[in-house]
Amino acid sequence: MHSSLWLTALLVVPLLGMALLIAFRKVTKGAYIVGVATAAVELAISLVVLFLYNSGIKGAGTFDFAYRLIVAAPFGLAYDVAVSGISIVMIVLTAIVVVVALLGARETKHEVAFVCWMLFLLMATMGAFVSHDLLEFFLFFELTLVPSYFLIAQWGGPERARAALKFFIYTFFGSGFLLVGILYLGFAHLHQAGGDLNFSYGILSGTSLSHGTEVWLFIAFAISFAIKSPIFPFHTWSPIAYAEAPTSGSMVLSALLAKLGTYGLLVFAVGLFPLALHTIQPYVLTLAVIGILYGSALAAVSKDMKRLVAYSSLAQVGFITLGTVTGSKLAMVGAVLLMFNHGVITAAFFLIIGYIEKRRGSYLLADLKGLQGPAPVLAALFTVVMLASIGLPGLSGFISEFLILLGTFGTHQWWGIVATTGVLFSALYLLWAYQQVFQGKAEGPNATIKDVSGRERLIILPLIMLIVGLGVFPQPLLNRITPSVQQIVVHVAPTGVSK
Amino acid sequence: MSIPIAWYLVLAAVLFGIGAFGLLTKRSALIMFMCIELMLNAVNLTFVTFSRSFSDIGGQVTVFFVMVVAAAEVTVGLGIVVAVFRKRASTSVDELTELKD
Amino acid sequence: MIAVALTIPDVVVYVVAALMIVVGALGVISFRNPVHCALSLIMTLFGVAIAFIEQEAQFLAAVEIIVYAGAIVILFLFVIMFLGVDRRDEVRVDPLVGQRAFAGVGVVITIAGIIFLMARSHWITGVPHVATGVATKGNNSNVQELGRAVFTTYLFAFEATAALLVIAVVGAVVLARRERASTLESSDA
Amino acid sequence: MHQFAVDPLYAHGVTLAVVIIALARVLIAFAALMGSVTLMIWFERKLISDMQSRIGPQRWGPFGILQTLADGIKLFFKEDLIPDQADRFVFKLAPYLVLVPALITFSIVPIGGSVTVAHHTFLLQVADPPIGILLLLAMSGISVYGVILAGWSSGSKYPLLSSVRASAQMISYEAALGITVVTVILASGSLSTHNIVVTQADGIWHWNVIRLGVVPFLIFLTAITAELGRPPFDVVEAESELVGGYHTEYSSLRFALFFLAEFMNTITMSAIMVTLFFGGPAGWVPNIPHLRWLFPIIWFLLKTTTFAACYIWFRAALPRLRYDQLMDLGWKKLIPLSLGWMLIVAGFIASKAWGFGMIAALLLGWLLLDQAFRLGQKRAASLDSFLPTVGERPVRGDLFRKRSNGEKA
Amino acid sequence: MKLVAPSIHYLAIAPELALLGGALLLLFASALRPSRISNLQATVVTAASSIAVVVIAFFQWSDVASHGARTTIDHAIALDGFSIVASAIVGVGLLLSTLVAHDWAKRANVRNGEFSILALAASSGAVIMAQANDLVVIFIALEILSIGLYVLVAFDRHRAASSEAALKYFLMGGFASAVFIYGAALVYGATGTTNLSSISYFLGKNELLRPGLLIAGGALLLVGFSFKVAAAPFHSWAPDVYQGAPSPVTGFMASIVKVGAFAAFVRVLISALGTQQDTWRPIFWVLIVLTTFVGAGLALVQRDAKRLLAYSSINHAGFMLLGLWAGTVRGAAATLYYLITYAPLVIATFAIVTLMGGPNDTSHAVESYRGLARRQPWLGGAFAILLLAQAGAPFTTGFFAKFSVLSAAVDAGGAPIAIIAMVAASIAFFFYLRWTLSLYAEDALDAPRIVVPWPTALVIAFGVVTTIVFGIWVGPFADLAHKATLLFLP
Repeated sequence: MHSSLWLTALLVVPLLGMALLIAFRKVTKGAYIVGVATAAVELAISLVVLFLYNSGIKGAGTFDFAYRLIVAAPFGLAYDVAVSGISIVMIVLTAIVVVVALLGARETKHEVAFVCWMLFLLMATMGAFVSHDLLEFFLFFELTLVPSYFLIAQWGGPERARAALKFFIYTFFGSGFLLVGILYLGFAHLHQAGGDLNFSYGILSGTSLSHGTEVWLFIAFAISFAIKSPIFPFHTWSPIAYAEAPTSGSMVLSALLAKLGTYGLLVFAVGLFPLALHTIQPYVLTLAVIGILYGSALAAVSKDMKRLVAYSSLAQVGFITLGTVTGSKLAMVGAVLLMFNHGVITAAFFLIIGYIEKRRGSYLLADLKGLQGPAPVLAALFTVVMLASIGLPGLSGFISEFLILLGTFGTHQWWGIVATTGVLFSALYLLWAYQQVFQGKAEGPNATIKDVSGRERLIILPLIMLIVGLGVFPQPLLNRITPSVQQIVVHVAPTGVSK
Repeated sequence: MSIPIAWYLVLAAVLFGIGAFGLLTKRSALIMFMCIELMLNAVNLTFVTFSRSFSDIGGQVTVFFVMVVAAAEVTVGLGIVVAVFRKRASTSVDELTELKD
Repeated sequence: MIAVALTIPDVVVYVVAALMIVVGALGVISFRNPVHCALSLIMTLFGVAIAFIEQEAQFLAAVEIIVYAGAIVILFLFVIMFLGVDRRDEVRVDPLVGQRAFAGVGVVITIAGIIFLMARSHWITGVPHVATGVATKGNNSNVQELGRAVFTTYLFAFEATAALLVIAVVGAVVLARRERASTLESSDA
Repeated sequence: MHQFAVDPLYAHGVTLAVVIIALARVLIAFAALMGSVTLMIWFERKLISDMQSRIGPQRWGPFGILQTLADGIKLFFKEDLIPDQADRFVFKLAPYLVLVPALITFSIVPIGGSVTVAHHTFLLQVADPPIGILLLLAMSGISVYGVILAGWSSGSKYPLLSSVRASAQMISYEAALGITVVTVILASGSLSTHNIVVTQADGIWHWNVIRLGVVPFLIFLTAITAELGRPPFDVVEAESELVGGYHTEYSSLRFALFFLAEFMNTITMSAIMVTLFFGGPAGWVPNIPHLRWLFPIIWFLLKTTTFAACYIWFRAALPRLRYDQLMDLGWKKLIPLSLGWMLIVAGFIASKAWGFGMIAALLLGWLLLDQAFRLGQKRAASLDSFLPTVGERPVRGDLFRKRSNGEKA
Repeated sequence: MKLVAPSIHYLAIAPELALLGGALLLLFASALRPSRISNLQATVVTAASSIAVVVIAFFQWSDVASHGARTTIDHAIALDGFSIVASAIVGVGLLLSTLVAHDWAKRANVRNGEFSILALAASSGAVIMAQANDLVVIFIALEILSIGLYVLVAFDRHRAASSEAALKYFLMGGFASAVFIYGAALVYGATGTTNLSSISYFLGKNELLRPGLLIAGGALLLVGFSFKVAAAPFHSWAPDVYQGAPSPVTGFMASIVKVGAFAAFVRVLISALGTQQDTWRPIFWVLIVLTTFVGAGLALVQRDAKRLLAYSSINHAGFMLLGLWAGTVRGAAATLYYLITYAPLVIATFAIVTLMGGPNDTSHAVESYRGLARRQPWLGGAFAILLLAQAGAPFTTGFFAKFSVLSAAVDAGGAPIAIIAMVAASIAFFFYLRWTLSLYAEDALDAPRIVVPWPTALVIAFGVVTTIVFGIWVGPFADLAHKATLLFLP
């Protein structure tokens, strides 16, 4: 067991960064430096946590760094942090993405405020991932909305107001269900066990509920997470939000906030109501598969790159969902891994789109042509990321999708078969997009664009390294993920075919 | 025991209803105000009726308080009417339209 | 409920009181001239006073006339005449519900509902109550019992009316006083 | 404490005889009242002309005593005019609203002691309701309506002004009146007029006027005069300001009714005053068989006539108050005074110590109040500027600008 | 005839005595001082009285903690944890409001004396409502509170809107009072008493086979209360009145009325009519749905800041009703917690609105807030935080207020209504966010600077700090509300 101070530090460091920012808001470039520095420190801490996690205990899936402090007994509110193998991965992802976003997608307009909101978002997301208490998780989960809203609404594109509204209303609407579900669960436990109101994950997972109740609660949780993820058919906010958000906003939305949804689905919905899964499974699986196909189809016809990535994210989230609810351990591990990988890939995607947008002032497919001539490195970067997203063996996307499909075939063959076609689709639309944007003869402004600068290369380098590295050697992550997933799978026993 | 209490209760209810109807439909502040008095009188009648059938003085005491409240309300209410009228007198607008959606 | 032998005088008194009350109330809401409304209101008040006397609440009947007819309606008339609203445009406000019919139906349903509910519970379900312990006695003057209740069971309410009256008086003064310039403007003769 | 009795008439159930007696009481009382009104009018005219060194009515009857009758007949045959602008219904209603309360109020006045006729003993008073004297307050409240409505319904300016004055005046004085009545009730321990009289029966020292200190009586006298709208509080019908006041537009019989009601009220209020403060029919009764019942009546009549004369005297002697003086007197003097006196009386009834404590407290209170009134007056006088128009806010800058412009000019 | 006066526990009525004492002191002083009392003096007296209320609350608390809850003056008023906390909130609310009003009076060149007197007396009405254990006392207290407010609403005689608002408020308030007391009359007929403890006793002892009268009476009481707390569909007065009233009064009204009315509401429903829960719950269900949605929905389309906040307060009222719907100890505690946190929040919000209104208290367009946070980062930032707290953003007291009522509702088996309320909250959240965003707009940088006098600054700071600090350190208030309700009169 390690000290929970590490996790607390994860929450405090961004706040300190914000305080510093506000204190030195007059200093030129201060915001940028402080922001990046804070995020870097955060990344460092998260890496420390990653390496310390259950160190010395081989293959342990238990929670580490646990600490619980009751804040308000009547509300059952507690500061309760702990990380599992699943959340540790997400924490690292969060830190990485935010560092890259701050570095690579800098907003010079009101930079202090921008960096503040980014750090705030970092804090909120971290908080959600380190929470070991449902209520606390919800608090942070909700809290992410506020900075995201402001990021979209203030630094977004021309339609930012509508995008922000749509994003906000949808997700907040969903979280209502989550809150009520959490409360219901908490009170169900209270009425069973007596004592004080308690929303601790560990304690609530021991609540025995009737099957019907579990199903309803699962649905309530799932709706909320589905909206956040977004899973078809709750995705309608996402294309416009991704498209209108600033580059960094899109990165954070798709790489982090979406993962909050899938993470919640896995850990809270499936983890707490394993028995309901049995009933719900077919529907969710179907939705996931529809999401994969639908996302791919829409990605194929989308007219701008951001929407394209947004729809491809929908498809990817479909995969994650598929892996999450099959009940197979392999698929679940794959799902968690895909969460990480998709986060990295999609962040890289948006970063590249950001580079293009910065040069061309547009990310419409129609405006772009033949970029590989003037900007070969850019094209190469895009290619790597694209191939990872398609699932080329040797790159990170492959191993995770492979695990998911493998697991799914074991338990739900037909869904697996249909989902597999999604992989083909993704190859189709991504290559098509590559063709449109990078190939052909560059004319007009397209012909004169500059290639990525050294600094920009440096910024995207970690992401590329991760894509390549994890494609080859995913073991460090898998070692941590697998035991924790095992803990969940145990409960899903009736249908779970643990392989 | 003379008149059944039901008669009085129905009478009071009807009076209350007439008052409420007037308050909801009349457009003159003063008459709306009188309608409030009608309603309060219906209440008084109800209290007295129950008080009689319980042989409990409490209901009558309450009526007493209701009257005090009515008097206080009238004092302030008419003050407000006068204040409004002072503002409005010069403009001869027959509707209060300052506050609208 | 026990069948009650009604005496003719009682019924006559009741009918007279009821007619006065209802006709007066209808007058209040149907006359256009506020003075006529006020007169109708007085008729209702007298009807209520008669009903009070019929129910052995003579003291309240007197207070009803003194307070309502003697002070409240006079104030109304005073304001009506003071402002001249009977001859000129009225002080108006938007009614709560624009539609007359809607309000009518709503009120009728509500009142019918209340009467129905009362009838269903046979008009009264409470029991002579022990908390006050003071009961009206025969047809004697009940002023003493009233006074006793005011100073025992209802002492706090009684004292609270003091606050009520103070605030009403201060309020009326604040509202009615003419605007005066404060020190700054007063130098500007 | 005295044993309070209800009217013995109804003690043995209601029979035909009882009903007849009750009716007879009503008829006789009101007939007598009507008759005395004609006398009262004559009395007033005669007395006032004496005071003013005039002769007064003399043509009809001995000493002109039938003059009122003649005037009445004349008015009766005059044309009944209703102004075009008048609100006809209210215009016709108003005179009765003045008259009826006067009659009703009289019904609670005990004229004499108890009398036995045909084995039925009864009180010489039309009714002795348990709420007794509250009826006075109620009716004095109602009688205002006649005045207000008469003025308003005439559809004419001066009567309307008179109405507004009347309503304000009567409300103002009703408070003091009511509080004084409460003082009397405190001393008597009953609302019933009969009982109030009974408690004063044991000689002149028990009369309320003495027992309560003279102050409540004086307040009552003042307040009741104002309620009546008689001089010196007759701003309601101040001829020099309002033509004829509320009844300017009335003529013929309706005018006569107002006239009648005013004098009837005067008599009734004199009688009430006697009842409340001067022991009503109490007085020395010689032991003459079969006629013992007569003396209380005589005492009562004597006392009442004295007060009636008093009113006439006021009219001759006192100048009319200005309206603001009238309001001042009502609100700033009579109400605090009556309230304070009531508390003192209550204090003494509770215990002597309370009483003296109350006096001390009230003295202090009076000093403070007086100081407050003075300050208020001073402030009102020193405020030389009012806001220019209603509804516009004077902004500091504006005022300065205005002034500087003025200076330039 | 011997009259035995009821025993009086003076500590129980000390808060209202302090408030009324302050009012009388000002009244006498203004009559007896040669020069009028200055605004400062009036404010100091008001502040002292309100602080006294809070201090008294501490003594009362220790008294109740050691001797238990009780009633006094022939059961007319109750001294229990709930009433103590409620009156302490009133004290704090009055203190904050009077500071805001002080600056406003100075700016608008208004004499503060009567304002303070009326505010003190109205607050005493709210305190009595919180303590009242008898329908008649509630009625009278309600009137004390309302009459004070009618006049306060009409206080700004420079604006026609002010007196218009007062007239509307008065007519609706009078209607509400009449309905309320008619309900009390019917309850009296149904139970033979108006005393809440006795009603509870009666209903506990007797199963009413024909509860029609009680239902009718209870329903009317409910309607009366709904008017006072501005629950839809009885809310129609609120926007007009909020808009027309002088801004400091609006803040005062939004906090104090809610405290008084809800405290009495809780006592009537849970203490007296607790046995009839099955009857009134469905009505509440409808009421809550309407209130939360009307509040949230209509606020979206408002152009006037005060109107918007009026609808927002309607929305909040819907949430407070949710705690009542639960009708449990947890529900009462939740409503109390909501009131504790809402009062400083809303007063601070209106403090800023007052400042923004300018010297004439007229510029209240939502538009005029554009770019506020850019022009004046501290003021704008504070307002942003307050708005977010009203919206119920996590880690503000606003969130836990909503959380507490929702949890109470869920606890009492009301998951559906909780979800519905959350949907309304999401709509509400949006308009707060939109407003907050407009504070950071860049196209309105040339508006005049708002001067923030220090008393108002203090109020705003208090509001912001309590919102944030107790939004993170949730324990104290949550425990307080919980304990207070456990000390509720049985």
